[in-house]
Amino acid sequence: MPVMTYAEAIRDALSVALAQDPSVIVYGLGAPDPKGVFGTTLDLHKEHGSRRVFDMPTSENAMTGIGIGAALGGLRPVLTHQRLDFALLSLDQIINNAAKWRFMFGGQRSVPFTIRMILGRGWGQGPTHSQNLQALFAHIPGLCVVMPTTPDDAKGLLLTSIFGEDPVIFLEHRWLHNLSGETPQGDHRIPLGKARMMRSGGHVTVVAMSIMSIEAAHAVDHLAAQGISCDLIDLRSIRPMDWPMIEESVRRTGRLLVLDSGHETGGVAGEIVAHVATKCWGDLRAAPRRLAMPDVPEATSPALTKDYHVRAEHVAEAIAALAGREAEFASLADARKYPHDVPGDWFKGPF
Amino acid sequence: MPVMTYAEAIRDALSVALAQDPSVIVYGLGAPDPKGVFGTTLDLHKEHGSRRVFDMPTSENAMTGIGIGAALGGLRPVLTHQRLDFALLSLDQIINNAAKWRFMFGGQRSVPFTIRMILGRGWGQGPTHSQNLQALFAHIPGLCVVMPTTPDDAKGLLLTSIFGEDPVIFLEHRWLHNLSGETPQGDHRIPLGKARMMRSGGHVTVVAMSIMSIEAAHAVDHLAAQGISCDLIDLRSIRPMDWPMIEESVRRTGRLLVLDSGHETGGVAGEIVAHVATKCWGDLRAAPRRLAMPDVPEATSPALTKDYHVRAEHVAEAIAALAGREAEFASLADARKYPHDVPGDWFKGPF
Amino acid sequence: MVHSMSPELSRRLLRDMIRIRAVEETIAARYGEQKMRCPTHLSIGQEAPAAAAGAALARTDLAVSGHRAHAHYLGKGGDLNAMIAEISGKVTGCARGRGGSMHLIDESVGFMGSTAIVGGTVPVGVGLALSGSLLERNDIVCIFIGDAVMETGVFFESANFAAVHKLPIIFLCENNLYSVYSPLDVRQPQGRSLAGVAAAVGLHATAGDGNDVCASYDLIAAAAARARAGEGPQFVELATYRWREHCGPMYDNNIGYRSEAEFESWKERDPIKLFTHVLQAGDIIDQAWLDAATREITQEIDAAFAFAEASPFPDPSEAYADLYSKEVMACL
Amino acid sequence: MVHSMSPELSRRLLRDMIRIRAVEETIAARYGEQKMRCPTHLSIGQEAPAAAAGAALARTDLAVSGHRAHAHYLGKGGDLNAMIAEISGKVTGCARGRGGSMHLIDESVGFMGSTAIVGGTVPVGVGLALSGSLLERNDIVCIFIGDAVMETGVFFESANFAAVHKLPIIFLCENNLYSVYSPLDVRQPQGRSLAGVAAAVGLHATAGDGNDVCASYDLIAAAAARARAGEGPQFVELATYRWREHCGPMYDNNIGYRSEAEFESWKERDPIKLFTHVLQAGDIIDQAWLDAATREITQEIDAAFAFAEASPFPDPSEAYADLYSKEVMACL
Ligand SMILES: Cc1ncc(C[n+]2csc(CCOP(=O)(O)OP(=O)(O)O)c2C)c(N)n1
Ligand SMILES: Cc1ncc(C[n+]2csc(CCOP(=O)(O)OP(=O)(O)O)c2C)c(N)n1
Ligand SMILES: [Mg+2]
Ligand SMILES: [Mg+2]
Repeated sequence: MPVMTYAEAIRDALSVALAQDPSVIVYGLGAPDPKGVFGTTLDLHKEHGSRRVFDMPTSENAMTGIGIGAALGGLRPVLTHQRLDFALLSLDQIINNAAKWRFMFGGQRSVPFTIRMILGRGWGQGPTHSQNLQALFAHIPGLCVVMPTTPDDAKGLLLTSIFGEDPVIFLEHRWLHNLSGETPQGDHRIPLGKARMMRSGGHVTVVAMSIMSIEAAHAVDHLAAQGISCDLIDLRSIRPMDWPMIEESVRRTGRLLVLDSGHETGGVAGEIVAHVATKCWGDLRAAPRRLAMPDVPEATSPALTKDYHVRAEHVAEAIAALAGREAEFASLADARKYPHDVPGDWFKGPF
Repeated sequence: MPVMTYAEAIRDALSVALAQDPSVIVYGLGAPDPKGVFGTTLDLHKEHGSRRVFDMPTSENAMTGIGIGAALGGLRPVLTHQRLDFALLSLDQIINNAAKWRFMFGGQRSVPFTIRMILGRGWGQGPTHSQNLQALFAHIPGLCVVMPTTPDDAKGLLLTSIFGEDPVIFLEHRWLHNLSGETPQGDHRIPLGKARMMRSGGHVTVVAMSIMSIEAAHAVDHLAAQGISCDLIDLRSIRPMDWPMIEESVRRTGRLLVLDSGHETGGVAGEIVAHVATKCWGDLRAAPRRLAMPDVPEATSPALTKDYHVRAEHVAEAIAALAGREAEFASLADARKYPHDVPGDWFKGPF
Repeated sequence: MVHSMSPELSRRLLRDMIRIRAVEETIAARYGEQKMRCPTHLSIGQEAPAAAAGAALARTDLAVSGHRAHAHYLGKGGDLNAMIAEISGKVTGCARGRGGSMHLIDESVGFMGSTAIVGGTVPVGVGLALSGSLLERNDIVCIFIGDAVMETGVFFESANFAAVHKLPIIFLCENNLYSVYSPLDVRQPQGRSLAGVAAAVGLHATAGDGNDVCASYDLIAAAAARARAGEGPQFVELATYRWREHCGPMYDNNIGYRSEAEFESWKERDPIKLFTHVLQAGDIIDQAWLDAATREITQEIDAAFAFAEASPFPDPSEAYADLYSKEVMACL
Repeated sequence: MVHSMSPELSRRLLRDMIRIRAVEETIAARYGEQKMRCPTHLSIGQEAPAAAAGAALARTDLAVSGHRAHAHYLGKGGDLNAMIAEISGKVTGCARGRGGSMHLIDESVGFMGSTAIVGGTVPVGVGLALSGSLLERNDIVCIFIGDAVMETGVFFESANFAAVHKLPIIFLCENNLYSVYSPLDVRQPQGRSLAGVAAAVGLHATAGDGNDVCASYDLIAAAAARARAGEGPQFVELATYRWREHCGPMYDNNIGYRSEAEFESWKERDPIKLFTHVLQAGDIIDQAWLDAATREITQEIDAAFAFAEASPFPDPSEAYADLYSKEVMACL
């Protein structure tokens, strides 16, 4: 299997989709520009033509409605936003039209529309370039919300989103774009609504998504060496949610830790805790826990993002506490080679 | 104390604020028109002048940003939307500017801006005139979210919102507009972040807001006669939330039922369940429960809204189950004199 | 009113206007029965643009609209039974009762949907046109809008994109001077013409008398021809007037947002009365034709209400159906 | 270039442009040190509109801007130390380090804030003008926008409201032909002028050469006078060009979205070089003046960077402060 970065896997999925089905179109600010949205759309217009891969005006709400209309007219549009924050301009079209069209017109036509949004973090992205507002979309009946962690999943879930019949909010974390992994070639699909068991173990169920699954994997592996073993569930899709996998795991472990890259209050982690608390009450052996970002915007100064994010050491600490075990976790922080506000040395700014 | 309807109490608060402080302005689609937003702004322009009480173009996003700028410039604007659904056009300005301005500019200036949104229900309001999306706003750091239930609270919380320093999303349920109650005259204020204990009792803690508090009160009173007694907490403000009152009650009762007028998944009720499950684990004696609207838009046909909403009988059933007691609750449904899709005989449509 | 239209087309336009009026009057008359339980915006007084557009567009052309869409739906050929059933909340409604008056659809005649958020279908119409252009269909898209849509950001964004991509669209604006109870001058700069703004944005814009069905037809037909010929997006402003209250069945001149004199002056220029006179004067119709048309229409409307009445309500399970594709529904 | 400006004003404009350029060049030179860790959009090549606006506006007038705001902030008189400290993430920054390059503010000189969402401050500026008008202040508001803002719905909505209420505003549009790497013609209809659209919407619109600081000044000053005289909102389009990459310190002509020839032709028309020649030819400045100005500016900039360097980072608790008023913070 070829090794690709997450960004390459996205681009590969788009390229496969464009090649396979003439009804697929890809557009967004800068989609055909020389940077190609962090490489994810690079040169696609050269391969598939400028009518199908095109730039757009800074008109997020209309361009979303145009995608809806295009989907109703027989296309399978993919719209890209360089940041989720910009897509807040389009919540009217997403919530009032895309999410409801199929339902409110009696089910006669669906809206196969994929909206990619990139989630920013660190390196001075600041209050309006770093919002992880998956909870907003996950609350809306009629939307699917996808948050892949690995290149393989990014590709497989994007192709499923594009060729499915539903509006999908596809959330890519900027810090994952350079992550490499084996990724199947060709038309590779992963169903929505199925989580992935990233690690298996009996002491604690850890549920995470996107960048938080990476932090969790570090923590879980680190604790495994100390005899604490966890189920690590990488959600992949937030709506629909793989409740069966979560419930089954909690039934075995009796202990739940949920991680979230968004704000704590009203976030996705809270929904999972609530669901488990109401549905698996009898199985829980300890208070469920969540670790999410604080209830405050991410500030710009690196001094202010240092303790803002949940990192592997915090996850390990919480797991150990849930398991009621002593463990060492400080070394997880020490092991990081890069400044806290970048994902690696490949990231030099500006955004 | 004079008796007012909820709509009159809102109007009274606006009138008091306008009279008291020349920096208060009131605007919105139809604010000075002959219907005056269901009476809530009726003739205020005649009393306080057309420069301070004015209509606006159908430009929800800009009119929100204009309110922000006006607030930064020294005014205390109050903007009204006849439905929350229309305000989805303005989430960019609400989330990216209003919620963050104070924080992201180092705390030097706040945005004293009150945005009223009316929540629709029933009588064919349908998918885009009935959304109770309080969860969207409640997830955003920097916003306050207020959902008063009684005329007294509506007035007191509105005046506090207007004269406070923060952006407030003030959510009025359309079905409450005709509710009457004693309401203090003059500059009556109720602090944000303080819930109200509507009923007291030892078996179950019921947490509700807005129209759901009314349903809950019917249920709680009905069960009280059967020997099941509840704490009924009317939240009043959703953000900040009165966690101390909720925690204290759960500590006594050990049993929690949360009601929500919004969709279940990712809703405010889930946040409360999650908070209690994580923070009051040791006090809970049964699985916490929530009753919220289904995860589907409200359809238009009356045949499709019949079982859609959570009503007093459902609340009573859930309380009895939580308390582990037999109880009669079917008569609650039978006692309702009006068709299920109207709040009372005062409501004859069209919206 | 000089009149160079074929007799067939003339009669069609008049008949369509009479039919739309009669449907709306019947809804108004029966609204008090409280069986049509949803916000309902009537088009009485504004029949000409809808009838003209319906005739000027091909059946395969597409249309979208907003909250006041009964006339547009009927003009385009939408099924009357399905509309009355929809407003009545029945499962035989065009949206199975989920949408009501503000959500009409009849894809079989290209009426692709109307929704309740002002401006909400404008970009949807542009996207339909984009799909037509990429998939090489020959249809054009008519986007029905009111004067208030000219205040929404999404109109400007959509029009701009349509102009950049030279899409085959008609933005058909019925300027009835009001948005709910708000006159134009509290919403838009005085003296600014809607067509003028549209032209500056990059649309080919014309304006005319929306109570003159011939003039309306000519403007729309010319715009349609230009759009079809690849000349890019068009804008047609038609001045007209709503007779009854903004939402609901009553008259509301008494509440004071507009004058009785203004209302009367527009009622004088009743599009149906005007065109009836023209056609009678030109011997294109006679009283017998009018009587027959009225009789047929009345029967059709009675049948539609009977159909709605006889139709079942949707099963309660319909409240939860069709939210997602069956693949995703299976995961819930 | 005919030049009828006072020597003082001329020197101020030139000096302000040189200063803005020098600040930006220093940021570019030191960006690689990775101490300014935030997205940073430089204004090199676009100094004239900012300097001209700063001079044409009164200190008590207000301004808001977007992502590319360094020049506007400095032109308006914003504190340089606080700006460099802000970009460096220090607590002495104008937003205490919370905002970075894209969030500048100096209320003491009427610079009320710049933000990172394209078009995001446009309605905020209109609201400031509304407050000024209701509270009977005499200030006018300058809203700095780029060409891409003319694609956002919120611009049209805001301009419409400003026109209805005849608010004292200047929409100052720097048309630098690009939005990131996207040329105008993929975003807006070919041949459509920005000022033309603005005029149709209801703004009093003029356009000119944004690399000619005198012309820019004259247009802005005239617009300011009209706005102050109650003639309503103004729009000034100034053609100019960004020299370096959209975001960050480098040149990027090599990546292919614009031609080297285009770049060179604009660089030829360097606003600073052009105006320096004019002032030297008119004996308004000489080499000694230039040397002194450069020296002073260099010292000031060095001091600003030293100030930023010496300033502490905000305390970690600052990450959570100031979200709400203290009343609400007490409830959390
Ligand atoms: C975004 C939004 N804002 C407000 C409303 C409330 N509203 C319903 S109809 C209407 C008036 C629209 O006026 P116009 O477009 O001129 O159409 P008309 O009713 O005159 O036919 C308004 C403001 C809405 N439905 N959507
Ligand atoms: C709503 C929104 N969409 C997209 C972006 C990404 N973005 C940042 S700057 C920019 C270009 C703006 O172009 P223009 O207004 O012409 O200003 P310039 O950069 O040329 O000075 C874009 C699209 C954004 N910040 N906000
Ligand atoms: Mg109108
Ligand atoms: Mg530009």
